[in-house]
Amino acid sequence: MIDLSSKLEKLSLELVEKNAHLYKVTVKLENLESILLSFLNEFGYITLDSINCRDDLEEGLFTITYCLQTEKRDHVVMVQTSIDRENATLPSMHTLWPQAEIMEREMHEMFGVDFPTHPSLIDFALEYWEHMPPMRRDFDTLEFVNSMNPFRDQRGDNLDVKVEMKKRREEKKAAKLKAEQEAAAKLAAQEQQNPDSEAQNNE
Amino acid sequence: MESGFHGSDLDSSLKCKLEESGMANTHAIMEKAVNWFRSRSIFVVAYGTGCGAIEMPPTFTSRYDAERMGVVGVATPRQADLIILSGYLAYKTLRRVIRTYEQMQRPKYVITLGSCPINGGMYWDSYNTIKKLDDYIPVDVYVTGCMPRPESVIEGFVLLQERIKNGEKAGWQKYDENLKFYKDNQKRVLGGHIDPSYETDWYNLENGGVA
Amino acid sequence: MNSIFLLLNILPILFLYQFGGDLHVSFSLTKDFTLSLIQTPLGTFFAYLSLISFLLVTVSQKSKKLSCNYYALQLLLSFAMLIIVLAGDFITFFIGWEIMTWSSYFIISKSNNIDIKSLQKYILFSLASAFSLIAAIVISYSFANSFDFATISASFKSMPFDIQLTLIILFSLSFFTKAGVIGLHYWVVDTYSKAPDLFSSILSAVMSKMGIYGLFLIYGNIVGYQELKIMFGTILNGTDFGYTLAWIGVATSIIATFKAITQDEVKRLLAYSSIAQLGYIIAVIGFGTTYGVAGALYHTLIHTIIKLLLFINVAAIIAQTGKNRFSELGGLIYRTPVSFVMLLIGIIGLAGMPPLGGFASKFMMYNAAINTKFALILIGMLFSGAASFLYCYKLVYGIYLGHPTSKGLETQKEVPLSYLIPQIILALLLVLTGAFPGAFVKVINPILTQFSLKALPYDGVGIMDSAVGNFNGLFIMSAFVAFFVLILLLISRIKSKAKNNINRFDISYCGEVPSKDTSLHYGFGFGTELHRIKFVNAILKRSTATFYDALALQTKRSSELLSRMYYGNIHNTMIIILLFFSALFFIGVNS
Amino acid sequence: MIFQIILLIMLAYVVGFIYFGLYRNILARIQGRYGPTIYQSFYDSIKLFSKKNTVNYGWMFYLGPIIMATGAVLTLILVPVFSDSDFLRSATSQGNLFVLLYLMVLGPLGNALAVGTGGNPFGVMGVVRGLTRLIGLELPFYIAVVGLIIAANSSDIVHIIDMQKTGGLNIINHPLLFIAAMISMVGFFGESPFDIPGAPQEVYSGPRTEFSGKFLALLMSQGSLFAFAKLVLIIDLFLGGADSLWMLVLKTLAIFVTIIFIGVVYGRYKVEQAVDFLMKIPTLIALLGLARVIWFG
Repeated sequence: MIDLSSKLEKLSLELVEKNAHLYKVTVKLENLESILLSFLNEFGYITLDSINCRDDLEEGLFTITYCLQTEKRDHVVMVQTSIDRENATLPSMHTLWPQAEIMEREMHEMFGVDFPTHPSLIDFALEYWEHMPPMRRDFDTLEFVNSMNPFRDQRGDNLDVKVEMKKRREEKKAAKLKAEQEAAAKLAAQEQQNPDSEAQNNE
Repeated sequence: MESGFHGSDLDSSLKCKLEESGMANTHAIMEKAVNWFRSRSIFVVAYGTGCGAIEMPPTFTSRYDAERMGVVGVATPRQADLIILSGYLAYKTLRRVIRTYEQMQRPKYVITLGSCPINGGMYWDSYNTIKKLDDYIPVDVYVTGCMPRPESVIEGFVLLQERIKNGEKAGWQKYDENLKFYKDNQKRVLGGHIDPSYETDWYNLENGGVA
Repeated sequence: MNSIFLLLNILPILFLYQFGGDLHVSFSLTKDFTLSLIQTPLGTFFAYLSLISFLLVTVSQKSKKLSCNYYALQLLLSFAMLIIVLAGDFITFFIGWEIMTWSSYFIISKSNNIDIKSLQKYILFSLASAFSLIAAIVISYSFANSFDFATISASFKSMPFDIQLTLIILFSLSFFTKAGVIGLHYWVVDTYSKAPDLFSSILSAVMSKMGIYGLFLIYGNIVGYQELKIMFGTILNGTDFGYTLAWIGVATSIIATFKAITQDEVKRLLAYSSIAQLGYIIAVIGFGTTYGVAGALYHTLIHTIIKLLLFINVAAIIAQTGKNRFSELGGLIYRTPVSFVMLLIGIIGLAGMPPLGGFASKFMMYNAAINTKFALILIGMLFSGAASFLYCYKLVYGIYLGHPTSKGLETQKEVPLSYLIPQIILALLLVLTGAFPGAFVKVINPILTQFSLKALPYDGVGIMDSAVGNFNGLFIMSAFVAFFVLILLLISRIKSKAKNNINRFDISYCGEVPSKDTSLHYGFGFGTELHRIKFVNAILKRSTATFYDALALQTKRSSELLSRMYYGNIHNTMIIILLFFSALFFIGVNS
Repeated sequence: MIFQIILLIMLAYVVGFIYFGLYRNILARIQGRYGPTIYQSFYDSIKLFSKKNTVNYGWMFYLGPIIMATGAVLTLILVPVFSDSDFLRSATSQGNLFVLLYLMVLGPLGNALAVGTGGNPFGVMGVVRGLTRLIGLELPFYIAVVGLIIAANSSDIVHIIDMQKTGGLNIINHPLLFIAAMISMVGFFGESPFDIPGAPQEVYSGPRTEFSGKFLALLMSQGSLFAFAKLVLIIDLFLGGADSLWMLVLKTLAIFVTIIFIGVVYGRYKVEQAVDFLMKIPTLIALLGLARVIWFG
């Protein structure tokens, strides 16, 4: 690893060791393409494991991570860069690693990152998605779900069960109490009525 | 109007004719007999939408042997009487399920497995699955459980057979009667991209393309 | 224009009908040579066959704007064929043969999509056929001192065996080339597929039959089937000669059938199918038995009807759509329903299915094979028949069923009436020959008598009699129609409502929705599976083209070698030529 | 004769359906299941006939199953069912073995037209697989039939049955031909290892993909009629026909059970494997049998 870090130092980059098998390099967006190219061609990182995207909503950034491996498969180097969240555009890496094509398609669909040089930026898992990309943190899943798929009217499944049971028990108790009261009131009313009728009869 | 829909009700016209000739009683007996045969022979297209797909092989093979009740699997929706939807449905799946359901020939029935088609189950707050299946297509029997064991699935079959035998009103009749309700709901979640859109007849384009 | 030539085509038929029977005309050219026309039952049969075919094709040519000299050439061709089938001696025969070759050559060269290579192929093979014919004629003249059929036939028995064999082989090669036996079929496919569309029907239906007529003439008239039996020994219940010829025919039939399945061009498929069907005829023509000859004649008739029907049908579709490949056609059934029904009847006949005439002829040929106990030949014919279902289905599916594969097909109109009328007549003929197979017996019996063979028994117009089993065409046809109507009525009474003519994209496609861009037509996928079967692949991967190309290449090289001799040095060349001739001289002196 | 034809069709319908019920039961028992009732195929067919609607892609689609059923019925009445009685003799004497060989293919070819009209590529794929398989499947069967025809010197089935009364059964005289014909029959009954056209795992149930309701029911019914006709043909050719109803049932059942026992233990061949196999071993067996017929009587 000393080897790689010395090579990277020539490019004025710092290799951060996360653990024995995981290293991180942070690069600027404008250098990304050339550095990835040198990772592939000069340092022998022939495998692109994944491209990850992290939504840093607070800083207004997307943090993109390219996970790379050599032929030996003994460690992973994460090449990290940040892009603007509002105008998220990245160069496509499918010319370096063909598997990047499908990973970038997924990223485009889930985060709305645009790849101008990508050959086939079509639907990946979703079909005809018209809303905000669902993995963005400002996408309110609950609100979206409730607007698209309301719960069943008959059952309040979105309520807390304990509270609900307590409420129901109380409701039941109240209903029972009310019924008893009503019954008593009725009885009383009958008792009241009877003398009246008698009184009427008497009249 | 979808091409899978054939509105005219032949049954009622036949009934009228028979009643006129004083044979309504025979018709009723015939109908009963046919219902019995329908209940004894159910061709299933098993649509493995979710985790429940794994419960269907044991249901149909040696251990639980659904064939002894006349329940047999077929490959195409054209031949099927019953579609089993086994688990949660993503919007993408729902589009195919509606298409498959509309390609089935009447009378047709729907059985769903698990709690997801009832209320979304553990995927209730997912941005990509539906919560209430019966908003989009009518469901005849819900078999609950997460997932239901093959015994429960067979119990679902028995329940469905009872209903067919008694000539109860089934889901497909509700679907035909409340078509607008179902279509509106489907349009709401599928965003106007409902297939199939066969309004124009490609083969009669010079006649204005009316099918 | 069309109607004038239509009349001109009717005239010889009327003439033959009015004055036929004992037509005998002869003109003497010099003291030794006379040209004679003699009407035999065999010739009459082929004459009617070709004349009626020409008439029907001329009817369908009405909607094509053809020039006057095209019609004139076609008429000349018809005249040439009439000369061939009525010829009483070989000079007349050869004159007819040459006129046929050249007039058809000019018609083919008028086609829009002909290339020089195919034309060269056609004329080269035609010339080869003519050369081998004239060689045989000259050899027979040197023994018989006459060109007359009867004289040659009489003196044939006294010829030495090797001359007899040479004659038979030379004549056979000539006529095999015309009929397109495998190996000599190199010109057939290209010519049939690149000739003018309607003219292909004449090439396949009539001109190839001239080869069959020639074979009948040689085996039946000149040599005689009895003589063949004496010349070559017998094997099982037939002759050695017939057995060899049958294997040639069966091999032709099987190989051409498999080749036909893999074709993408419609007319190429039909051309290969034509080769395969003629293979059947060649297989039974040498049996020398009543059923063999009857089967060959019957199949000649049926094949003429079917190929006319199919080629006219296909020509109409090509003229209407401008497409001639299965990968460009498809889904025409609702646009051209009458054409579809005609093609359907044609392929049922081609496949040899029972209610139509195709079965009757095949039945006759199979019976011939049983009679002679040629079991393997019979199996070969049955096998080729089973494989032919595939190309029959490809033909009807690729053009009419499935989905349209190119634009414009979905708004196609029905083909013009002038194309349909001959097709309807031919389809009716096919149905009639299927229902009344016995009627043909009366046509065949005089020919059998001409070959001094036993006549066929006649048991009624609907029954085809044979030594090993009968077949009542009328019963089967009527039972088929009756049951068909009965089941149709029953099914249409069932209350399960059929939603008619639903959109053709509404197919069960695993939940997906196909669109116009989805490739749904399976037409050009046909035959790829065959490449994975070892036996069939062994047939498919070989081609006569490689042999002939190599031959052409070697010829070219050797001629280059010869020419180099000259260009090198004139003195050396002279010396070599001198040495060569002196060597020849010495060899001649010494022997 | 019409009464006899109706009687025969009813008999074939019932026997065919019960045999298929039996087949499903035997299959279930071999797989360790209980299996459906023996009348299950009846239920299926009545249910399909009583379906409320059916898709139809046009007139050729409508006529295809009917052509197929016509072919089956015609095959049935041309096969002599009882060897000694005059039952339907007037009809059976009108045809011969070659007519039957071709009639057996007429129906499927008619149905193939309907499949093509339906326009489903899976259906056409099934048809093409079926026709390709037919190249291999017909070969041993043809050789066996040709061997019998040459041995009897007649293509008349009645004559072949009569020959067996005096000369002994063909199964004993020509065992090799019988074996070859039986291997082909396994394919004609759509059993493994030759069940290629309608493989649901590969081509979505093949030629039947688009058929529903009454068309599917008609196809099932004609299937049972056709199966019965094929069984009777086999016992006519090799087992000397049947002189009573009981013998008929006994002999056809024996053949049918043999075929399904072969079918249940094998997996499915690919098309090219099936044709390759059929062109090698069964063809060789049949050719040996044929050589015996030609040279040793």
